Amino acid sequence: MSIFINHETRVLVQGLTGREGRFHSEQMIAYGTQVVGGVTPGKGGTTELGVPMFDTVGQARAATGADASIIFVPPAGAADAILEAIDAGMPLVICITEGVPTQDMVRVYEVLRHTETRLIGPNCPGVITPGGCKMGIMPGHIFKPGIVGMVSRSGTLTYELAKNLSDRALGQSTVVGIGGDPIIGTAFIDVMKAFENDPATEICVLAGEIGGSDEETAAAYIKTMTKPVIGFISGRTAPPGKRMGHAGAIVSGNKGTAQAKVDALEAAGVKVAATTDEVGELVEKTLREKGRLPAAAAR
Amino acid sequence: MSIFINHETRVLVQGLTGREGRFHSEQMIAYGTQVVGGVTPGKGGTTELGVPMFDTVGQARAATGADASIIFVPPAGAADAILEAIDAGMPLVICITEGVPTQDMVRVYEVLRHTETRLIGPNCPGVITPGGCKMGIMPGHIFKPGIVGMVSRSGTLTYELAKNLSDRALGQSTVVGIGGDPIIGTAFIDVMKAFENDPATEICVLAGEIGGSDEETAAAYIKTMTKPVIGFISGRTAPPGKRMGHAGAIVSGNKGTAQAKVDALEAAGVKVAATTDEVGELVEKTLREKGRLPAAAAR
Amino acid sequence: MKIHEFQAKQVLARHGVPIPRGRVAATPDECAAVAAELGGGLCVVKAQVHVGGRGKAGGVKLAKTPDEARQMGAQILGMDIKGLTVHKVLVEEGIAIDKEIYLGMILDRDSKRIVVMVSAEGGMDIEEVAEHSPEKIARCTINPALGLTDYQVRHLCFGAGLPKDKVKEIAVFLKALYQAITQSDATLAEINPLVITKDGTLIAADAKMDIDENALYRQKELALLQESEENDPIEEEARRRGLTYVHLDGDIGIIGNGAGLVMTSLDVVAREGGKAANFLDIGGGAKAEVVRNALEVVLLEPKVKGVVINIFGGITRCDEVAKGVIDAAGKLDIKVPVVVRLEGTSVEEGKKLLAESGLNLVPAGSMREAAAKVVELAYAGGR
Amino acid sequence: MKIHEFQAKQVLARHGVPIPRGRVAATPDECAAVAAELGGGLCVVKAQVHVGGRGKAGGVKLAKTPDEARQMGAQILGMDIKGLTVHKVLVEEGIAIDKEIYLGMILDRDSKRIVVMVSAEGGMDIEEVAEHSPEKIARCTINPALGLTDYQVRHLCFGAGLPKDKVKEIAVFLKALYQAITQSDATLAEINPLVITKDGTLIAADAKMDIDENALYRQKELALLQESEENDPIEEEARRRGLTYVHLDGDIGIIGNGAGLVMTSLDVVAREGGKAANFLDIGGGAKAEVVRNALEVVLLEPKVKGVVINIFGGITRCDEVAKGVIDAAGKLDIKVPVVVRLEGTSVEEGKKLLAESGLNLVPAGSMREAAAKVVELAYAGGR
Repeated sequence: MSIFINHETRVLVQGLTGREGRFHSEQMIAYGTQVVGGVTPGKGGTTELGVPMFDTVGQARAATGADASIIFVPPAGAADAILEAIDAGMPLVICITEGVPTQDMVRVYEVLRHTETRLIGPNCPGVITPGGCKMGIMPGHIFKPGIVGMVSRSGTLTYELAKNLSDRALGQSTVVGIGGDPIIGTAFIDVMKAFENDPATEICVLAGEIGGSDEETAAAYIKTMTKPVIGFISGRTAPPGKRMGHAGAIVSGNKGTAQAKVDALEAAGVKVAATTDEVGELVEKTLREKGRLPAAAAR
Repeated sequence: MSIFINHETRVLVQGLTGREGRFHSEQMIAYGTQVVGGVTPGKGGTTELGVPMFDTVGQARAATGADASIIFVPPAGAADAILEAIDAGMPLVICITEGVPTQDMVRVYEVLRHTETRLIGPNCPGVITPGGCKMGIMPGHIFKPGIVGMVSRSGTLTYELAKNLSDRALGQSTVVGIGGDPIIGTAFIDVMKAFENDPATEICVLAGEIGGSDEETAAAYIKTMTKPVIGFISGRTAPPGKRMGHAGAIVSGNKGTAQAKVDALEAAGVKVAATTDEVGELVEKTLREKGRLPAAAAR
Repeated sequence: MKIHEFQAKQVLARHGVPIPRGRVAATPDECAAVAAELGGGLCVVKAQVHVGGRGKAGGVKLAKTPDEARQMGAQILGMDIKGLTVHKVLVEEGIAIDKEIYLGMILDRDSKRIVVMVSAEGGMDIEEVAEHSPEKIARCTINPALGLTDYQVRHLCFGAGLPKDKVKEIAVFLKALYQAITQSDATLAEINPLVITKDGTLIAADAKMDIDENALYRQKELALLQESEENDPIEEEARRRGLTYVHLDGDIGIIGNGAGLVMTSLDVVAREGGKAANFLDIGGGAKAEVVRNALEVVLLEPKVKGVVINIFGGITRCDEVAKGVIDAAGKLDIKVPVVVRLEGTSVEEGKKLLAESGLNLVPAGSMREAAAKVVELAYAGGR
Repeated sequence: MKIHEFQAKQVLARHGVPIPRGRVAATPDECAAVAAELGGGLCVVKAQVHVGGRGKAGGVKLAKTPDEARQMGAQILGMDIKGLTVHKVLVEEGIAIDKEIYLGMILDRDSKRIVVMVSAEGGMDIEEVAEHSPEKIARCTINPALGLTDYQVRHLCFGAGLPKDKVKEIAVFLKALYQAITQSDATLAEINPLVITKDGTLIAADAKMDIDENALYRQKELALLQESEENDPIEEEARRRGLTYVHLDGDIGIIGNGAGLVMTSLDVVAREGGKAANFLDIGGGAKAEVVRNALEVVLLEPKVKGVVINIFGGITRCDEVAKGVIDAAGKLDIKVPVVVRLEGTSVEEGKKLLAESGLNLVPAGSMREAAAKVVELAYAGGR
């Protein structure tokens, strides 16, 4: 199987008729994702990309039975779109939008924490279960179905790592981009727990970066995992205090430095790769040692 | 046993040094309630009525192990006092204060609903487990230990009913005044559930009044109860639309009329008394029929 | 606490809601003057009373000229609507109505939140819509942590089938209404109808607000608007004395402590064949003076043929009650029987004081006995 | 986005926080003029730079006369503090300090709320207090549904052992600080120290605020305060062109798409023995023009000995990147090696364009290869 999404996931696109929303909806549909509807206030009753449009998420969910929603709404309306999806009882909400004000997310999280909804993002590339469902903006063709579960805070770095794995015939069960903002719905630890419980995942890759303490928190859980985890931390040479584009990647004090994260992961038994290439090497090596290297990769 | 409070309950008094707080703390201590501390900001470190005072509920709880709190703070600070007790993780909070603005309670309830704290009130006489613990402003001597669980929205009416029972040697397991405000922490149904699960309670009395639909909601649960319930509704002759002192007691449309409540309770198998005297009569009769009339009452 | 339409509109206007031009008038001539100020064209004269259904009762009339406004004012002022006398009217410019929308917010005991309701079928018949076609009213509850969110506004407007091209404008009204209800500590705020005029603009043609009395201490400006229920002089006097008094239409005066107990006293008196003249709750911990005030106020109603005082002392001390009764009875020349039932805190002292007073006060051992006695004595000379 | 002390103080003053009288000065003479305006007595001259620890670095000095203020201004203006040049100072009236209190609020990733911290040991050493005596800092998180509540203020003030007679006044500062952080979309707001003066009044002697850049679209006034990190001319130019650029002190120019990938590119270059001259993220879906701008900006730094462009196309199309590179290379006379690594969307078209351009662009098949090549070529002529 996979985590969060699979070929049965019925996807609603909030903001389908925007530039980004339309482009990526087309891509998702082309990938085979079951896009069952779109929401753009005022467009209810029309059809776009062959799917029915609705004015509200509530109407859309009732009419289509969507069980996951992906958000391409501009920053000023993104938090409201997330709240709308939560209120409609959507089990999974993925917010792609970059630039959501942090205090909007503080308010969203206060509601989110008391619900059953899983929010991924904002400011994330989305989630892909290769061959099953793509809910996000990642180029689908670099991912291959397989047994490696991957989670990352960063977009293009994820692609880099995924391609690296795919090139070695190390396919992925699910790849999750949790996003680089200070306040996000799903943390590394949540994804690691899901991978631990996913029969299809045999090994995990965690790609972190400087800032915050999500990697450290996840490390404490990883200690208890039965599945091997390969780690990677970017920003080892970033100077402290400088902003590197992600609001989250601000180093403060000793907390959140690359070294602190590497240390925490290694203490939890994680093999931490020094380069992106090494991630693939370590996955391969670990699987070989366990006698679980897929036939394609063993060639 | 009893519900909510018993002789082991360790009680903190918020606003102990106010006029009302001091008077009723003395009364509670005289009744045998274990008052273990008081909170009045600025008085931390002093002693009042022989109990230690604290600046905050958090400090008080840590120092005294209090597991219940009773609030005598004036209306403008009462909601804040409730929030403080909730934040300190107090399992039971009883707010006596009358006149708390309703929108303050809307905010309190939004926090309360996500916690384990039980709030009773505001604008209520409190709770008494006769012979065990009194947390409230009721005259303790009119209550007698026994097997009747009673819950009421009104203060003096509760005393009237309790005295009526006690005079018939029908003691009470616990008597709960839930308060007459539109937004209260504990509803009839919550108390009925507690009585149903309390081995010491063999029969229940529910004293409702016009306004709201708490009685109707409770009736749906009472249908499933194994213990007999005697009901009483006040305000049968109150003209619709007139305010009767309790902000909650406003009749709107057909909802919340005395007749609607009587009908709902009777449909749930509740014997509804027409007068306060009849409450005692019905309790006695019901217990006699079940062969459970206490010896003292059977004489 | 109810406030008048014109007062509610002023509150809403402060939050940016467009309201019709107009002013309150208390005499027919003033009506004509206001109509002239408004341009002398079509205007509407509306009774300002704290009760619903005034339109159907004839309390709202159109006038084409200032002279007609004077005539309509004369018809409406002094009119009795559901027992309430009209002392003021609101004279407003006429509006060319294309559509009437309902916007309402009310504090809901069940959800413990403010509930918002929106319907495309606003106007006088909204209650019938609510009863017979509830699906025509879109609703949601407001999480106070978030306030009224944009998505809820969309849910309400699209859900109620409002004109899609007006959603953004209606959103402004809804947000203002929410601001008004929260910032004014209101328990109810309505715009009904919100009118879409023939030229496509939106305006709040009628408005209603109830204010939470518990919050009046922090709503100083609104507290000034407090009036007794339609200028009942006894209620006014009771308020001045700080008593919770409601005037009813029977002839047995009722005094008690605690709303539930007083309501029950009403019920028991009714059961014994009497009819209550009032509801009076002296509250908790009342001193002698409060009791004396209470008895004086109850006796202001000339119809009263007997009074029952029903006290169950908790915080209230029965001896204090007795002192107050004795004090009042000593000062007033009470012509009607007064039945006193005391129970609870300091009951013996209280009973002793009453017995020793030498006054004509009838003791009773229980609530039922008190009710029976007062009914018997009050109607002894016939009804 | 960091704002200066004097700007943060102005924001706080708007929320009712008392701040010392004073004004910003950019020259020594201006310092003397402000000191004279303030009465000519004791004043303090404070460097306005976006970095902590300026006090210990000598960026804060007392002056007893306007003349001394001029001298101190001359010393501080132009000073280098942790690599940043001081261009402005704040000249303020002197305060007779009795006690220094720390009040801070910061958006906390773990609790997803604003965390408030209060300590009785405010002032320059608060970070040491935090490290060595964390129990001296009272803290709590703010539920946005409630805001900073009264009981939290008590918890903080009593918990930090602040003077009990000042709790009510300090509450006003805390509430103002919370208003400021939320209404200004700040991610950090500090008053350190909050001074209790010798005559018992309270005043915010220093203040600090960081603003959430994502919220600048609705914080128009604060957005105007945006400065490049200490006036770095290349960063300024990059911002003008809408690029996310951070100036570093190495000599290998780095361009990539996505913060994580660019950071990784820095790491890989370092591993291969190079040192990055910058961080430049062209973001997602960049068009040719953005890429051209990026290359131009990177080359503004004269130290740059080589550039690596590392693109993994997702939304970004490799052919667009190639077009931008070719465009820039055609216009600029590039003297240093440019290594281009393309992968992902439209990679074949991109590679083809580069190969056919005839320009001196070095292709690389992987990130590591690109880093190795750029380091080798850049340092071929020595370091």
